[in-house]
Amino acid sequence: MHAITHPLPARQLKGDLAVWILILSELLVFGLFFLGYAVAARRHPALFEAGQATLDTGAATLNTLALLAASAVVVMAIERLERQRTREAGRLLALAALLGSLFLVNKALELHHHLALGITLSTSLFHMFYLGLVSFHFMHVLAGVIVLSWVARRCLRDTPPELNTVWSAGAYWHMVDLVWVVLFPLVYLL
Amino acid sequence: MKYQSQKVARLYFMAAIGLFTGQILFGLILGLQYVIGDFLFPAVPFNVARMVHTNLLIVWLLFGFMGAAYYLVPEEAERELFSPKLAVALFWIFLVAGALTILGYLLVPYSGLARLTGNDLLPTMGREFLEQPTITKLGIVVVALGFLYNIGMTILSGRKTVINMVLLTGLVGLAVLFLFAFYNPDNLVKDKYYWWWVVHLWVEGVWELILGSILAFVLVKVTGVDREVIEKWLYVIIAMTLITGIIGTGHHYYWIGTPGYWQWLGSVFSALEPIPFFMMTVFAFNMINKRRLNHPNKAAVLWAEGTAVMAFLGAGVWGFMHTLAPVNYYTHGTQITAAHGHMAFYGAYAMIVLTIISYAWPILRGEKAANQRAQVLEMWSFWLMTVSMVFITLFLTGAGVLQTWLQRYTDDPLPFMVVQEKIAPFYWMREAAGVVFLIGLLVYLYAFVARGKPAEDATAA
Amino acid sequence: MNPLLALGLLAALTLLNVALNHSGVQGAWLIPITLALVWAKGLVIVEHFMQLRVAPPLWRGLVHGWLLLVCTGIAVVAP
Amino acid sequence: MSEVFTKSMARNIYYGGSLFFVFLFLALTFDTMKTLPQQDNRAAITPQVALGKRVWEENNCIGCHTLLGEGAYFAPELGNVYKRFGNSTEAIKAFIRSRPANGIPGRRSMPQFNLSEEELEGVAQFLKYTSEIKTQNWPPNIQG
Repeated sequence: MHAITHPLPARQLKGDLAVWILILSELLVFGLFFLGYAVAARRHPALFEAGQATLDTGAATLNTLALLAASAVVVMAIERLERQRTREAGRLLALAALLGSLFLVNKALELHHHLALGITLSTSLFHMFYLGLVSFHFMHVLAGVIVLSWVARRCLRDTPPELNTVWSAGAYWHMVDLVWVVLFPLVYLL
Repeated sequence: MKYQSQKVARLYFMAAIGLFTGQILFGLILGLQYVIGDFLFPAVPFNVARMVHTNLLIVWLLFGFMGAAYYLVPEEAERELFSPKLAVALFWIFLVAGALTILGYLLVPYSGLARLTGNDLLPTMGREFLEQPTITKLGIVVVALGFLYNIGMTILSGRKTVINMVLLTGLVGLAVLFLFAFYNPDNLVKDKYYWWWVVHLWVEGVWELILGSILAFVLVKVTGVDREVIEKWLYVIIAMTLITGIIGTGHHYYWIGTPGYWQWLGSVFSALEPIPFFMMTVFAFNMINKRRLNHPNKAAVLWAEGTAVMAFLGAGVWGFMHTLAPVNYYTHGTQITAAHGHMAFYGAYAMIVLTIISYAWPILRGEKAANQRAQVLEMWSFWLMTVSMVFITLFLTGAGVLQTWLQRYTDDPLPFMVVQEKIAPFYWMREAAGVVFLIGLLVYLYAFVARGKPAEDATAA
Repeated sequence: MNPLLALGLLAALTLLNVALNHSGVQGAWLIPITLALVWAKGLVIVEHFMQLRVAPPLWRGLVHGWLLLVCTGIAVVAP
Repeated sequence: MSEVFTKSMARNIYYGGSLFFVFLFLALTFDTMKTLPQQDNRAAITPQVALGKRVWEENNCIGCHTLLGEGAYFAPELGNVYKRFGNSTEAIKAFIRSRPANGIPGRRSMPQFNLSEEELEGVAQFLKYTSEIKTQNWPPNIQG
């Protein structure tokens, strides 16, 4: 029999509990809207199919890749920060914020295209869901980019925030990503 | 009591309890009018009695909030109140204006009151809960500004605790949102849309900040749990309140002429509105379980626990019951709404004011807690009032379910008045529960008598 | 998992999903497969990006539960 | 504890989260106000209707009735009373006019408000206007 000499490393939630509570509530909100979308699409299949046909899947695919890349870069940045390579982390975070901004610009163009056609939340049930979900998510990306830019700036000036804060920012960003990963196929593909 | 100026709170608490008693008496009149239609007609018609019932509720809660603020703000800020004199002066202005308004309701026909107070100049009267003459509304604004000035100066020049800052944001929000009471366009849809900015954003927004900070204050005091722990939970709970509650306003925008998307927005966000109330319940009981001291004021602890539970049941569970748009389509404006309103207001706001009074009153008299007998009486009154409120809610829910079925849902819907007669047994039972509530209130009042002479006077003698 | 490797996997799954849905093939299995791919992507994000693999079981379970519930919910409801 | 929970982060969530949803709410309000003209029957708001709304308010009708489901629950819903009374403003006026000053023994009764002809017409027109607001098909049936 071997006695266990090294206790397992304590399980740890990366990021502040307050942020995780926020993340969970955001996931709940998005989750309910996703299920609502699915129910509405089932009840009005023709309307939703016609609506989907007007969306630009190519741009949305590109956007998905930008968000995923930003998430991966954030993970890399945090690894650097954990090893005190602050400036390197700062540059990576700036890259992540840039990728996020790419998403924002691309999405803003897409939204502008629809709004210019006179489409609003009240045009149809499909457009309500499409515009509502996409712009609600857009606001989250915007908030995320602001937070990432702030952390990046602090790191580049060699005064990084506490690791707990950076983890929290990262967790929030990944949540925005996670939500998009479900939103994208639901609205653009199915 | 650490600071002399906290004493001002006593005046406010006394007025609150007095007006609360008035509210209950008019509640009983209303309940009787539901079953004996011509009771007191035409001297006190239903609309007048209801206006008195709801306006007294709002005013006594405001007195309670102000009293709570005058009590806890100096203690948190660690300094005397900026101006105790201003607090006393505002008290009398508010009380006299309030009393005159209530007398106006009772003695002058409402249209006469409108003429007398020049409603034509700036028409704001005759909307639910905002029935006060315009001049009274202006008075409320003046009192609120003076109060905010007094509290704000105290907080900003003293120790800035989380409890004080949250209370201050809540009070500022209360005052700012009340300004929408002055916006009354001819367009009914716009009128209703912004009317909810006062009503909903008060009770499901800024008032919850006030509730949260008062509860947090009492918990800090009676449990001895580290302030740091209580404060961060306070932040998270009220953050959840606003995150769900602001867009949750949408559950009032289903059927008043607003766009259809509010049905989805309102349903999703208000489905999550019970979460902060649930967190508050778990939080309060956790703190009390982890208490590091046994506070002698058992009654105050009971009120705090009661608030946490009843706010969750009344606002959370009973709110959720009819908040989803497809359900609300049938229940909107029935006795289900009344059931929810009664338990939510009692559980969240009446009880939090009674909590702070229970905690602060003995201290204002120079003792830590009331004597054993007075506390037992107070706890009896807690159970009598709370249990009868549960029954009032259950009976109104029964009435509401039946009403929804007969008048809204069946293939052959019946007219309103026919349905009202069919559900009269529920109204009778509600009235009986109301009488028990009044008995509970009388026990509560008697508990003040049973406290005997204040310790301060005793030492002085 | 190396973040770049994870990214490669996620990108591949995304492109696979898009290709699948634009290839013109029809079938009852299209929706379950799409959502299975979504679920797989979600797993990578939750475990390796959000670092929930080292988190207390409660939180790990909550987020995984959300992902599973949403994916199966959509699969069941979708036409 | 396996979790870090700081007061500063809780505060950030409170202020940041509230601000986020305040902005969202304002944006939605902006959109609602732009959409309202198609819903709220504003073309029908004549001076008569405006007078009617004032009469409605200054007699505290909301203290017994509901209007589009909001108000007291003591007397019938009036958002659709124009339709319930057979699309007749005359029927509404006649009903208000005929209320007995001393009530009906043992029953609920609307007070006698002694309205002038002009005020009566105003209230009736106001209720007609209200019944033509697009309310997402609420109430479910004519009984309100």
